[in-house]
Amino acid sequence: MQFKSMVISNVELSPCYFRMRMTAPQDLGTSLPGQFLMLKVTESIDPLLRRPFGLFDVGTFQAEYDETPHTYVEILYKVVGKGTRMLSALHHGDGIDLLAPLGKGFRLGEKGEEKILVGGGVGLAPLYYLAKALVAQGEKVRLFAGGRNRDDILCITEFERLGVETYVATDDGTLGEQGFVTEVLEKHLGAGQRIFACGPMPMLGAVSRMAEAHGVPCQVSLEAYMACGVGACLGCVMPGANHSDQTPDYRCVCKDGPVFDSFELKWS
Amino acid sequence: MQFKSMVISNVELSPCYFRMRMTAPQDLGTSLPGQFLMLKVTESIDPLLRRPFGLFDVGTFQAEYDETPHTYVEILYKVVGKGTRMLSALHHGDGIDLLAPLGKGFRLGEKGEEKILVGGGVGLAPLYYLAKALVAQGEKVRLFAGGRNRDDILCITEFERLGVETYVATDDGTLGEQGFVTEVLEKHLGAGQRIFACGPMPMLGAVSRMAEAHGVPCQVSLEAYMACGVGACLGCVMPGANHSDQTPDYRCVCKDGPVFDSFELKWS
Amino acid sequence: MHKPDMSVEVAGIKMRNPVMTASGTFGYGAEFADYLDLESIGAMITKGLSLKPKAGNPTPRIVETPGGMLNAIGLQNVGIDAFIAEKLPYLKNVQTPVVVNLYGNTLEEYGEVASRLDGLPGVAGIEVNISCPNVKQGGIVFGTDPKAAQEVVRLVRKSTTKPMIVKLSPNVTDVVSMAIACAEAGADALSLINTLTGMAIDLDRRRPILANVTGGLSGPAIKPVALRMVWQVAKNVKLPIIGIGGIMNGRDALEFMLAGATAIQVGTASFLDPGAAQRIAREMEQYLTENGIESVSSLIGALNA
Amino acid sequence: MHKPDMSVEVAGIKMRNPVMTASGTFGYGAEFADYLDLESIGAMITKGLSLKPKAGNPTPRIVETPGGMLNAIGLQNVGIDAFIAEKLPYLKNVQTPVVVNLYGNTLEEYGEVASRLDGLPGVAGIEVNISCPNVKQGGIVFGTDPKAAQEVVRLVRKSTTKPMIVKLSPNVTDVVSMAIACAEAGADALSLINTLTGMAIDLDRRRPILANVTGGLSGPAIKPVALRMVWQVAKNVKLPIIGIGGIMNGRDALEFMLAGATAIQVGTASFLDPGAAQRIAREMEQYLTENGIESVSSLIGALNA
Ligand SMILES: Cc1cc2nc3c(=O)[nH]c(=O)nc-3n(C[C@H](O)[C@H](O)[C@H](O)COP(=O)(O)OP(=O)(O)OC[C@H]3O[C@@H](n4cnc5c(N)ncnc54)[C@H](O)[C@@H]3O)c2cc1C
Ligand SMILES: Cc1cc2nc3c(=O)[nH]c(=O)nc-3n(C[C@H](O)[C@H](O)[C@H](O)COP(=O)(O)OP(=O)(O)OC[C@H]3O[C@@H](n4cnc5c(N)ncnc54)[C@H](O)[C@@H]3O)c2cc1C
Ligand SMILES: Cc1cc2nc3c(=O)[nH]c(=O)nc-3n(C[C@H](O)[C@H](O)[C@H](O)COP(=O)(O)O)c2cc1C
Ligand SMILES: Cc1cc2nc3c(=O)[nH]c(=O)nc-3n(C[C@H](O)[C@H](O)[C@H](O)COP(=O)(O)O)c2cc1C
Ligand code: FES
Ligand code: FES
Repeated sequence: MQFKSMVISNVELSPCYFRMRMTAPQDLGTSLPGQFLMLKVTESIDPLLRRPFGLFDVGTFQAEYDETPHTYVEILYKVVGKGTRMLSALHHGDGIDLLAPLGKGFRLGEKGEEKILVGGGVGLAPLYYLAKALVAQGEKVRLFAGGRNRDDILCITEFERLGVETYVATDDGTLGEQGFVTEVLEKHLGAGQRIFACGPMPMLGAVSRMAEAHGVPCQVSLEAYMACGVGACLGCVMPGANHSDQTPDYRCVCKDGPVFDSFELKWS
Repeated sequence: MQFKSMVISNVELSPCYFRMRMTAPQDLGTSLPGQFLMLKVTESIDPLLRRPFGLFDVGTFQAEYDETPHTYVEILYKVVGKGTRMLSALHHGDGIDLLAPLGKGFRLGEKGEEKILVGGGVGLAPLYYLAKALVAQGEKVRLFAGGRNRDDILCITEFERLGVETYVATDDGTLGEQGFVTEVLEKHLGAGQRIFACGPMPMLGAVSRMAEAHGVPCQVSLEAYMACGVGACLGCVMPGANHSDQTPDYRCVCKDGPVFDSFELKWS
Repeated sequence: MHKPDMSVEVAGIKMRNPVMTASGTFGYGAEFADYLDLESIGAMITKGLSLKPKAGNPTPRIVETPGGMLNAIGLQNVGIDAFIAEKLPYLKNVQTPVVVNLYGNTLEEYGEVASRLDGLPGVAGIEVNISCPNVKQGGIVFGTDPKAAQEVVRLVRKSTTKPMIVKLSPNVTDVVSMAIACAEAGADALSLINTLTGMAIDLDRRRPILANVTGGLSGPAIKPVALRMVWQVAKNVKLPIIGIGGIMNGRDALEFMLAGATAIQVGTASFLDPGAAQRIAREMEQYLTENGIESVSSLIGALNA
Repeated sequence: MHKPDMSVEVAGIKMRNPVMTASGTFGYGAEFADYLDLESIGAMITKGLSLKPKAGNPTPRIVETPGGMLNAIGLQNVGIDAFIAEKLPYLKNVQTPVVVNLYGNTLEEYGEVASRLDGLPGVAGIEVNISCPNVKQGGIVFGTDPKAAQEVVRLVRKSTTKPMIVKLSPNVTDVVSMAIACAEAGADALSLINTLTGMAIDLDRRRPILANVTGGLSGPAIKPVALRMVWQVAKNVKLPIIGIGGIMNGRDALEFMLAGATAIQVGTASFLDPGAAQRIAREMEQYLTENGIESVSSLIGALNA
């Protein structure tokens, strides 16, 4: 759905990373982990297109002025360009136009499996809402978080407060183990697990190969340049596993995804 | 000169009319009445061009944190489109890029003449700074202010506090006399006067014809669509008195004006 | 005042208002059903259709530019069989005319797609895309050469009894002669403009951003070019014109009508606001009401220039 | 790291950096002296000059559009005598090459203006505007037809020994064949793009906003079209290219160089920021420094595409 939302808070968590809470209609309460929203940073034509962000959290809060709980959505974002820079300048009370929830979320999988979350950089964002849902379902959850340095590692405490076991790796070793998060992950892979990964494409490719090697089912959440967010423009497609020029098989990240079973996709 | 300024205040005076005060370098203190500034409402490309505004006031203020006086410039503006709408949303502390002072101002004329200011709508804006200068020089000043209705008549008290005698006319008679300000003006025209007029073109044309008929020298301040404000783009020109296609004589409103002797121009 | 008359007719297609959705920006309609009332707009134009399913270009396919966007979708589409089987049934239930945008990878294919659509219930008309700048084998040649365009239009004319709109490319020296050529070859209406060919570069990686290198520019940035072309064509060609290019709101839409358009299409705006087409129709009506204008068709070509 | 080498040379004109100011957007230089150091930029191009003074079009002559602006100045200029008497002496004192943009209202006039400038000290080169879309008698025909362009360029070639840059119009189907035609006729360099023809309408008054009805679109909106054309021409023509169109900052400028430009021109940006040309040169240098690139010329055409 499309709605006008109001910024509740917009806080810098670490250099260039912000967490923003916005009001939302009650219906958003049933959004699935892995779904995303698209927001128009300004009414002006600069920047023109909406910007997509995964749902970092969805919940309710009590306003001062009445008794009924109000719904909020949160995103965790990194300032990388013009749109996110303008976003980071928004304050409590600013209006913003949202489309949400968009896309297909993570399927939570079977009860009793160990749930392995793998997040690279800001790819961590959608995993928090996922972890909450999994924990609420009584699952054992482990998080593997990677980044270039400690500034890229966010909200680990929040995960831990949910009871999630966390593993951290940074390229420069400034937090957790030094190296790729996939190296740490590999040591802990085994039967009875299910992977949920979000992060840069090379990381997702590595995770999905690793998952296949270990016979562990794996869902990945992708990013792509998007215009419409609703499956209409065909701008955001990714080749499916059997795609070739002769037998075209493109999937819309916005509508068929952003979450895919790793075997659905063609990994180059 | 070009400089970064900070909004000090931005107040709505009457529906759609705002008065905005901005910091300025000390040099701006010597700006002439009738000169103008151009401001970039936002760093973004929407709106793209700078917007021109007459100097409503220039002065100094004392900041809390130090002893030296700081210079400010003020504009009085009407919200008419996208740029002015965005301008009206600026707050104390917002940054803004300015070019000022631009153009040629009013020449104050001989001592002892009666100075007649004629302002139509927001054309009043540059006349306040002019009135201050004239009064400081010890001149007798009268102001004729016209508008469609009372909401268009602004800052009359400010003029009166300077000791200016004021006459008001509105099309609908909701303030002052009913009718055109030029009708009121005509009754008071005579020898020994000098006119300074700013407002819509038809009003300026009427005033300049009247001035000519009464043998009263008259300066008019014009508006024109502008891109550069420095005489480079040739976008803002007005035909001079002897202009024809064969003997082209265009004047730049931004550089040769915005103030012209009424006889310099071609009135259609 | 009573409600203004918003209806217009283009090449026999009766519309409740002049707002159509532009091909490639509105999917097959259903994608937007959650965001607006499909029965509030004048007509829907579907994504460009070819005989066979088409993969389109590799990604990235879109990129934002100042006041606009580039796309190089490469005319990905489900092909005519899947369209008839999977998309058309849904559209038939919507009480809004559906215009099918089509193209061929070869001259003959244009004819074949058109014949397949001829007589098909639920298709109010066709829009022939001779102007897509993305596909090397495809539209580009037809869309920038009057003779080649005439060939296509004549062939399609023979292949269909449906109202035929021909969509013009702006990437030409002389859009009027293209328009005249298409008119002579039997077009019932002209729509313009398609996208301007453009390019964007990733400085740090020293690569074009689009996998296809170049793409089609759309959005507010192109509006002045579109308005100019609509005005030029309207002055010189008798056919009804559908104005396209950077229309974001009701005022934009009405400007195109003043310039000579009988109807307009909303493209990129639907990405920024999925309810744009309905909103624009409402804003147009509001403008008419506020200004005491009784019928929107009285504005067509009403520019004093 | 030591400072990167920012110098480039176009058709024998040596510049301290690749930033030139675009014709018609920088007056005769002096207008901007308060806002930047005229000796910090690569070269200055003056307002389009004709034989006789020219009145230009009635007003309004400019209007803002989404991400851009339209102008229909109509080539108002002081004429060659006044230029030599009043403007050139000032420019000669500035240690920055001055390129004179010129046009003719007739074919012969092109030749005459060029001969008058030939041998004139203080004029580093000429830029021939065959592309101005505003003047009915003027550039438009020459700029959109390869044969007509060749005639102009040949004639000017005969009339001058100065470096000759030919400035191309984007309002053509095939900019590459225009470029080839001008190259064959003796151009030393090509600059592109001039403005795209566009139009803006005042809905309430039902009139075109520009007195001239149509005007030339410039600014960020046109950047993708300009980049595409520079890239196409660079691939197909050996001459040095000067990239123009919507350049607002150092990154934009460097993108044009990757696409194949040896130098660039800053136009509309100087209206938004009168110090733009100097700032852009500084930003380019900064980028090189930060990325350890030793010379700006190493980026020319360095796009991987
Ligand atoms: C489904 C999905 C979920 C996402 N979730 C998050 C999140 O939770 N937190 C977060 O920080 N980022 C997330 N991203 C990435 C985020 O959308 C981009 O960082 C953002 O759009 C950049 O905008 P910008 O204007 O700052 O950058 P610019 O580079 O100026 O943007 C230019 C254009 O490129 C697009 N673009 C640039 N980078 C990306 C990217 N990585 N992915 C998609 N489009 C991009 C922009 O949307 C815009 O259209 C997500 C992307 C997708 C597709
Ligand atoms: C020398 C000069 C002094 C001025 N002084 C004042 C003043 O003191 N107070 C005040 O309220 N207004 C003044 N104006 C008019 C003011 O510049 C316009 O109202 C303003 O630019 C409108 O911008 P917008 O974005 O709100 O309107 P839009 O209509 O959205 O603007 C579109 C374009 O048209 C231009 N434009 C629109 N109206 C005018 C106009 N009347 N004059 C010039 N350009 C226009 C804009 O600058 C912009 O480029 C002055 C104009 C000039 C030339
Ligand atoms: C993502 C995208 C896909 C498009 N696909 C098609 C198409 O398949 N066929 C066609 O004729 N035009 C296509 N177009 C062009 C639009 O229909 C329209 O002519 C153009 O976008 C200009 O209008 P706008 O500025 O309102 O977007 C496409 C445009 C976009 C942005
Ligand atoms: C107000 C204005 C006047 C111009 N006058 C000329 C001119 O006299 N001769 C010319 O060759 N180009 C002229 N141009 C075109 C510019 O030199 C440049 O090619 C165009 O504006 C695109 O660059 P930009 O997007 O950086 O502005 C003019 C442009 C503008 C905006
Ligand atoms: S973003 Fe338009 S189809 Fe996915
Ligand atoms: S605004 Fe550019 S010359 Fe006056």
